Amino acid sequence: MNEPHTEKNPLTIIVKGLPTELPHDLYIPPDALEVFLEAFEGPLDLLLYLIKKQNLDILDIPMAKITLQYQEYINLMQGLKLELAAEYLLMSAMLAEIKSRLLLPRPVSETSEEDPRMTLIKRLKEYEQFKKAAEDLDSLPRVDRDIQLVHIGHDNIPVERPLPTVKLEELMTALLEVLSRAKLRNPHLIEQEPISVRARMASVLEKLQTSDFVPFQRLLAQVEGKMGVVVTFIAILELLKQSAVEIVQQQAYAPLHVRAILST
Amino acid sequence: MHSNSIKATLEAAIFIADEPLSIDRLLELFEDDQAVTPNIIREALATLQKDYDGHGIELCEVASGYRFQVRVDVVPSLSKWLQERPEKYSRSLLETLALIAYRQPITRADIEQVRGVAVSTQTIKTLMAREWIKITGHRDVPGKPALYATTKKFLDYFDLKSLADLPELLNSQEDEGAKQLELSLEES
Amino acid sequence: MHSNSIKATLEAAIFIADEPLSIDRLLELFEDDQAVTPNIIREALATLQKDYDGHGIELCEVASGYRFQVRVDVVPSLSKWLQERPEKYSRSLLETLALIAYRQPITRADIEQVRGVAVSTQTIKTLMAREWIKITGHRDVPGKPALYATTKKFLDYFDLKSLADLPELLNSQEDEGAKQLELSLEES
Repeated sequence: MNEPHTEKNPLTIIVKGLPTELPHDLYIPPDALEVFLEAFEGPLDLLLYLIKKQNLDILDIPMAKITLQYQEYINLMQGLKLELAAEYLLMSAMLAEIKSRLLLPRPVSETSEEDPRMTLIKRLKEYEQFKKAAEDLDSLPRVDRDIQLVHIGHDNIPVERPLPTVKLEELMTALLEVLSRAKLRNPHLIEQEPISVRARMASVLEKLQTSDFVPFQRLLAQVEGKMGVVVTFIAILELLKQSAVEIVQQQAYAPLHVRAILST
Repeated sequence: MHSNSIKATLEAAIFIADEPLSIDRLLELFEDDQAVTPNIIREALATLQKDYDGHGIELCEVASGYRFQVRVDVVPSLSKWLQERPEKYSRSLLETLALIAYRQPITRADIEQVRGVAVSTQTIKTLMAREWIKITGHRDVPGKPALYATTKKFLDYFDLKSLADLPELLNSQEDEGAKQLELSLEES
Repeated sequence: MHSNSIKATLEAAIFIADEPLSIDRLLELFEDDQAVTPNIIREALATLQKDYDGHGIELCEVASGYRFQVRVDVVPSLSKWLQERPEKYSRSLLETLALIAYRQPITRADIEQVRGVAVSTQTIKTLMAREWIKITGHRDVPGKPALYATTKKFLDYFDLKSLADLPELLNSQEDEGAKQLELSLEES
C-alpha cells in the first residue's frame, strides 16, 4: 500500500497549520473545509480524489480504508455544521454496506446478484470518464476565447422588403369563411338583441338632424316599453361616448337637451 | 517581424475592428517592434489591397482609416439574398379585402357587421397603402362613414379585366353564403 | 455566372452573415442561375479556402456551415485588442454538457445518475439559453422526462464539424477492467 503523497496534492495550499486532532491524512484546517467541499462535484468526485491521492487503482480499492477515510471527512464536515448534500450521506451509507458485505462469507448461490463493489467501481470509472471529458471539452478551442470570428457590416447594402403575395383563391376562401361564420352568428344576434343599440343610435341621430336641441325626454319614446327606453338610453350614452352628441342642462334639475355634434 | 506576418496581423486587426483603423492605431499593434514604421504599414496595406483584387470584398481607405467592405458588383446579388421572406397577410385582412371586392361600395361598419369583429385601422391602412382599395364616397347616414371599393391596381394584381371577372360564388353553400351576406348588410 | 464571380459572391455573403452559412443557404444566392449546383459551390469554396493561404484570416467549415476566422497564429498579436475576459464555465456545467454531448439523447436523471449529484435547473437553463442543447423528445416512461441533445450551435462554438470530432472518451477498458476486477476480488 502506498503512503499518501500529500505534497503532490493540488490541495496542499490549504493544508498548512493543521489542528492535531484531525485524522492524520486529513490536512485541512476547518475554515478551509467549505472551500474544500466546493472543490468537489459530489461524493463520486470526493471518492475519486481519495483514491487518486493514494495512487490506488480504482479496480483495486481497499474498501475498509477508503470507507473509513470518506466517513472521517463526512463526520468532520458534519461536526463543523456544514450542510452536506444528501448525496454525500447516501454514499457514506453505501460504502458502509459494501464494507460489511465484504466481511461476510459469500454464499455460493449469491452469484447472480451483482457484487456491490463492482457497482461502485463501475460508477467511479464512468464518472471519471466524464470528468475527463468535461476537462477535454473545456480545453477545446472555442469562440470568444480562442477563436475570433470575422464579419463585415452590411449597412451599405440595400435590402428590399417585398410585399406579401395573395392568390385569388385565398381571397375566395376568406370570403367563404367569413360568410359561413356570419351564418352561424346571425340568428344568435337577433334573439339576444330584439332592439339593436346600433340601429337605435342611428335613429337617435336622425331625430337630432331636424332641429338644434331636442329635449332628452322626447327621444325616450315609450312605444316599445321598458326595453325600448333602456336601449335608447344606452344608444344615447354610446353616442355621447363617441362624441357624436352633446347633452346640456341650463341649471340644476332643469330638463336635459341633446344635440348632435356635426362633423365638418 | 516578417513582412508577411505584419500584413496578416494588419488584415486580421482591420477585420475584427468595429470601425475603420488609422495608421496610428494600427501601429499600436507593433509597439514591441521598433522596426515597424508607418511606412512599412502603408506598404503592407498597399500589398494587402492588391491581394484582394478579384475578391468579393475590398480594403478601402475612408476618412478615419482602413476597413473592408463588400465590392459594389456583388451588392445586387447580396441585396436580393438578404431580403427577408415576405410576411403573409392575416386572415382578417384577406376577409376584409374579399368583402370589399364582392360587396363594394361598403363601409367599415358593414364589414364589421358581417365579420362579427372589429376591423382594425391598420388593416384598412395596409390595404390603402397597397393601393388595392380606395374611398369612393360617404354613405349618407349619420357619421357619414367612408365607402370603400377596390382599385384598378387590385384588378391588375389579380389579373382581372373587371370586377365581373371575380370568381362567382357557385355551389349551393356559397349561394346560401351570398344570401347571408345580403341579409347581414341589409340589417345594418 | 462566371466561376470567379460565383466565388466573389460566396465570399462576400459569408463575410456579411452573422452565422456560418450552409451550402443550401449559399445556393439561394444563385436562385436565378440554374447552372449553379451544390458541387460548383463546394469547388468555389475550396478555391476560396486556398486563396486565403498565408492570410491573417481563414475560411473554416464548422457544423452549420462556412465562416471566416482569424488564423490561430495571428490571435496572439491581437491579444491587446481582445481584452474581454472570456467566460469561464463551471465544472458542473461542463460535466453536464459533456454527458449530453457523448450520451445524447439523455435525460436529466441519467446525468444525475452518472454525476452522483443533482443537476441544477440553472445549468440546464444556461445551456438552453446558449442554444447548445435542445429537447429532442421525451422518454416513454412515467413522467415523460425530456431528452436532451446538443445542437449545431454547440459544435460551431467549439469549432467542430460533427460529434465525431469530439475528443475521444477516456479509454473505458470495460472488458479488461471487468476481468481485472474479478481477479482482485478473488484476492481480497
